[in-house]
Amino acid sequence: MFRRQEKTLVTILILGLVLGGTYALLALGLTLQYGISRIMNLAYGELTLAAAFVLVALFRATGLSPIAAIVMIAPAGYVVGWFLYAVMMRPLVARSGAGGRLEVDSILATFGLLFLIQGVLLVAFGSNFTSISYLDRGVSVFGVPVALNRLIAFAICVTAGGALVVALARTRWGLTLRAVAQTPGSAPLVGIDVNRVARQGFALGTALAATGGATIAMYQTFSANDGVIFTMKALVIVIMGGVGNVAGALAAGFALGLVETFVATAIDPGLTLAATFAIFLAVLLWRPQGLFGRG
Amino acid sequence: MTDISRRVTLRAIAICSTAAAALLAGPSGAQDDKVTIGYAVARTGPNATGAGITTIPNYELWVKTVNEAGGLAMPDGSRKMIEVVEYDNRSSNEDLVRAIERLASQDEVDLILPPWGTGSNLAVAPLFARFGYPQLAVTAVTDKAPEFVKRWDRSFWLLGGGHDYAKGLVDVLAAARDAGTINDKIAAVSVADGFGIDLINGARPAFEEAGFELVYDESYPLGTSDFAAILSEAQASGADSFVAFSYPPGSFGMTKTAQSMGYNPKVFYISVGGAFPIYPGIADGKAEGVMAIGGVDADSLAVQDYFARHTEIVGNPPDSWASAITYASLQILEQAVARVGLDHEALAAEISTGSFDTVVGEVKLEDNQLRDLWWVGQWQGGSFRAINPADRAGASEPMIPKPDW
Amino acid sequence: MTLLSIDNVTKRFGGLTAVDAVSFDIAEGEIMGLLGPNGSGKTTLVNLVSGDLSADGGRITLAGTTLTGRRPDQIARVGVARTFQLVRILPSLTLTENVMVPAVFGAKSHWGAAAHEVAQAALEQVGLARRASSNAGELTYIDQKRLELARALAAEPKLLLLDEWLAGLNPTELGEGVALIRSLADSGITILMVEHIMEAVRALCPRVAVMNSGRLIADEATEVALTDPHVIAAYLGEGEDA
Amino acid sequence: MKLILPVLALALLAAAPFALSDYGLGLLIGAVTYTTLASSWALFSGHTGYISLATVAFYGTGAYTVAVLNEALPYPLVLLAAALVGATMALVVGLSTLRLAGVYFVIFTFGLAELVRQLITWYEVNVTGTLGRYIFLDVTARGIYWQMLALGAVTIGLTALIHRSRLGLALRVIGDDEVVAAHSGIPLARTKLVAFVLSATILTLAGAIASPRWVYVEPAIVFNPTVSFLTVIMALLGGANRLWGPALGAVPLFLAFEWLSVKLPDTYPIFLGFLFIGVVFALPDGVLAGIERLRQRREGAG
Repeated sequence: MFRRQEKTLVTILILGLVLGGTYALLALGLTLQYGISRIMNLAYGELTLAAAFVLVALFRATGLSPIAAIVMIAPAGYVVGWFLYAVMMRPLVARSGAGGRLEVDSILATFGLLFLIQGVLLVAFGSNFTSISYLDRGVSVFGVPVALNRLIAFAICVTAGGALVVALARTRWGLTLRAVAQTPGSAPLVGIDVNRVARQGFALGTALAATGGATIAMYQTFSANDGVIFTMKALVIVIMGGVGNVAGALAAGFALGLVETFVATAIDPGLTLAATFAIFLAVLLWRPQGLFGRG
Repeated sequence: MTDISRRVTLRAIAICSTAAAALLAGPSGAQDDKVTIGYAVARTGPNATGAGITTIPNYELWVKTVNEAGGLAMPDGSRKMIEVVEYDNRSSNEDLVRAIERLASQDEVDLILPPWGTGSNLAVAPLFARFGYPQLAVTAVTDKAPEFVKRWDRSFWLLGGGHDYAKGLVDVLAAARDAGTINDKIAAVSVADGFGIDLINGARPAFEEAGFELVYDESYPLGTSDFAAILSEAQASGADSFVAFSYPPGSFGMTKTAQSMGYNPKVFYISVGGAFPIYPGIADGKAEGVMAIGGVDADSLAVQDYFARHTEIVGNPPDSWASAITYASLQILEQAVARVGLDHEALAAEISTGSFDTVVGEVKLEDNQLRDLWWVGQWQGGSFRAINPADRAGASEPMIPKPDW
Repeated sequence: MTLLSIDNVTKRFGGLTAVDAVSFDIAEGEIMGLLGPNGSGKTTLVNLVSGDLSADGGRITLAGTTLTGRRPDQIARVGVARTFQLVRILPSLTLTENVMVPAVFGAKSHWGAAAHEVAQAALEQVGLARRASSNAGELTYIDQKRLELARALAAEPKLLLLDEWLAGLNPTELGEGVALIRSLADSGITILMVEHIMEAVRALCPRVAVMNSGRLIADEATEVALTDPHVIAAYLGEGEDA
Repeated sequence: MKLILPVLALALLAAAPFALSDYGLGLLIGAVTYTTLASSWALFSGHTGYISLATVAFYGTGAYTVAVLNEALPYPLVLLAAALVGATMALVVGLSTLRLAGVYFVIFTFGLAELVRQLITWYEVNVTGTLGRYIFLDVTARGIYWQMLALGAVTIGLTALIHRSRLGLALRVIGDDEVVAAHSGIPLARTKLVAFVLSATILTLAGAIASPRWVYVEPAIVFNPTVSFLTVIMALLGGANRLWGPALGAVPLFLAFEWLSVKLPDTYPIFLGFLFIGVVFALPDGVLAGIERLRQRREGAG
């Protein structure tokens, strides 16, 4: 096991970070939706998948470069999220009041949405595995061969995630979002329109889901039944990073990528998912506020 | 409980039972000029992908072909049109079992076609046996087929067992090793479910017996989407042969990952999915030399004709492993019906003992199993051709080493 | 005879010491006020007594039984009942059920008719008996406060902790509230009340403890405390901190 | 008087297989299974409001226990073993997790089901070297139905008892406000644990009873997360905090599923999605509460 130790370490680092990039991007959107809009979105993975299918359809029909497609898909995701919130989530939020009601309602409603989107995807695209070949060639990073499309996906994640972290930390808009995320009850006292911010948060989350889905479509094979896997991974990371904590989601995403790669390489690929869940459960028990949360 | 809520409950119960009664009164029974054939396949859920590629298109293609010819031929020379009753089993065995009960006891269909997948076929086997229907299980790879035949004497197992495929692969690799083309090291991964475990359990002793060394041998969970770490380990292991007992998402993922990291083993073998028509597209047109489970005699006119009709009617070519066998199983059924009619007992006896002319050639079952199968195939010149058993008519020569991606 | 003894109790939140080595005793049957500016640690101290928070140091005993280190439900069964600064009722339960809860799970473990009787008596004591079968979620604010008090009473406690129970009442209600608390004190319950309304404190409590920044700065007769320069300074200083 | 109706209904249901086709029986088994699942889920979650998605972790464990032991032990002992395994697992899980609240508990339980599945898979692959297991038991569909019916009846009876007991009151208080519950003398951990273990034991038994119908068992088959989701939806649809609520959600929803998948095999997930969303919007507290509200309004108007 240790004969190639040094090389293995570098491999784990590089592959883990690249994998973690996608995870982080996926988790960012979910953490925004739950943190700011208080919606536990179980249909998140389906939204991700929908974007992936749209990218493939565009690529096949028009030959549009996936990177150009992402530039179009992300704002489209924002619009979809905006409408979803306005039409579906807002009435639930409005009637929920302060109790735990919204959690239950949002879980149920988005579970319905999960079926709905999955059904539409199945009718529209069938249940076959889908993938495209785009920049499939390898590039050597410190001696470790990595697919170019993954590196691009990684770059998109770092750019989108980094920009979001900076925007949340530095801008007035970000301050508003964070205020709502931390104390939704008292935000109106300082003149914040919580409904508008929640809608923005949800729309932004959907835009990130769409971006994540589109980047996944660049390098991974997927089918219309895979949504729940994405939701689950994103959930795990969100909890690990601390709900509503953007930087935490980024960090936890990378951490999970590293852990999975490490377990798969050094221990046993059969335990990769088990390790993910074990860590996740341990974090929940030990620090329910997340590894990077306060308190 | 308050008085109001009791009344409410009673009324709700009444409404529900009315609804249930309405639901139970299903379609009327079969008519004489028609043959009703039912199946419960996965339209949704995890099994939908496999069923959608291998099972459903062949059922539809066959029904269409038979009906266009005027219907299913009967022993008396008459023809009856096929009427299909189809349910979605939602990839759940509980739903599947109920759907089969419905087909048998409610719809009283004349024949039932099996679902996709090993687990599904086993789940319905007791029901087929209890209702007396012959079960022509195709998409079920199991080493226990002889046992099952004893248990359910009207069950037929047409796709062989894990050990068969594993041994076939070892044969191919041993021949190449003996010729000095590859070294005696093998890197193997297997998906952690019944199928993957069956194959790796069959392969381990066979590899050892043939003098190979398994330098990398790990299983990965169903649902794994990232193979970079696994392939990077396999690449570093020094083995000339990479063997994956995998399912489609994994087979595809490993192919793409191997391509992008420039992993070029002399033998690149994957399992389910490798013979799918979409595989060359997944491999970005570089499927040449990839080995996978199954295969067809690509030069056979019957197979070529079947591929052409499948492509024309379904819209895409069939997969080159279980699709042709699935279609052949339907032809077996069709010919058996033409000889003995729809009586289940006679039908089962005929399927068990008769010989049939199908797209995969002349077929005669041994002990209710199809043993005349292709174990290993390889992409050569744009088609997926069978390479093992090498001594069987129609086998192509293996191409080793595989050209670089 | 001493009922509640708070001995050198300390509670820290991160770097902040919310309660800093506080000690005082309350005698059986006494009604005592706990004063101090906002954030001085009063509610934290009440939470330490009721077991909502666990102390980092010191010891709290009730009639010789150590409370520190015990869970809230254990402390409740020893005979401590409380109200909350932000009123907490059980909205989906009826008034009777709300009040029955401590009777059922408290020290005496009443059940069935006995529990109903205790609940009914407590509801009568606070003037809510007429509405016993309506849902607690439908009550007005003042009635919710009454309900909360009735629930505390139904525990038949030795010690009652009132955390700003009189806050938010109008003058008429305040008069009723003061009378209600006095009647409780007369019935022999020992009461520790956190209160900001000086009028009520003067009327009810012969003795007060005053806290500031987590420390106990006075423990004396109410009239003395309210003219104590330390106490006045603490209250005046509040404007700068808040 | 109160007992006559349920007992009569139970007798009628028990006699139903003699009058029904195999498919009719299959439908009954499905309806009764989901009624049992939803009712036992509600036993813990209905009043406390802890939404557990671990249903399938227990249900699947029950099935797996049968698969492992069905050739080694006589059937009643297999069931007993399944109940013990379920109870032990619930005890361990409950002890470590019941202090999590809200969405954390939801996600934890979801993750738990996956963890159990992965660990069993890994164990079978690496230790026993087989993954699929066979259940060849001489249990007929009728046998399964009667067992499940009995379990369902016990569950509902137990729920009725609990509703009237201290435990039931304690659970309701916990659902409303845990702080008040604790300060009223309710031992939170023990109360929740008792209800959780009871609920999980029934869920495990349900899986054990249902499993012979599947013949072949592997983790991907028995740990199907849809079961967890459906159970929650059914219980909430009917009204999780009422005795007959889960049954009233489970039966129509199960039949609706069946009907939709027959009539609209391609598009049924879409309709199902609409159905769920519709339920959440139109019947926020479940069908029973919805009907009562409607009745009150009509009586108020008339």
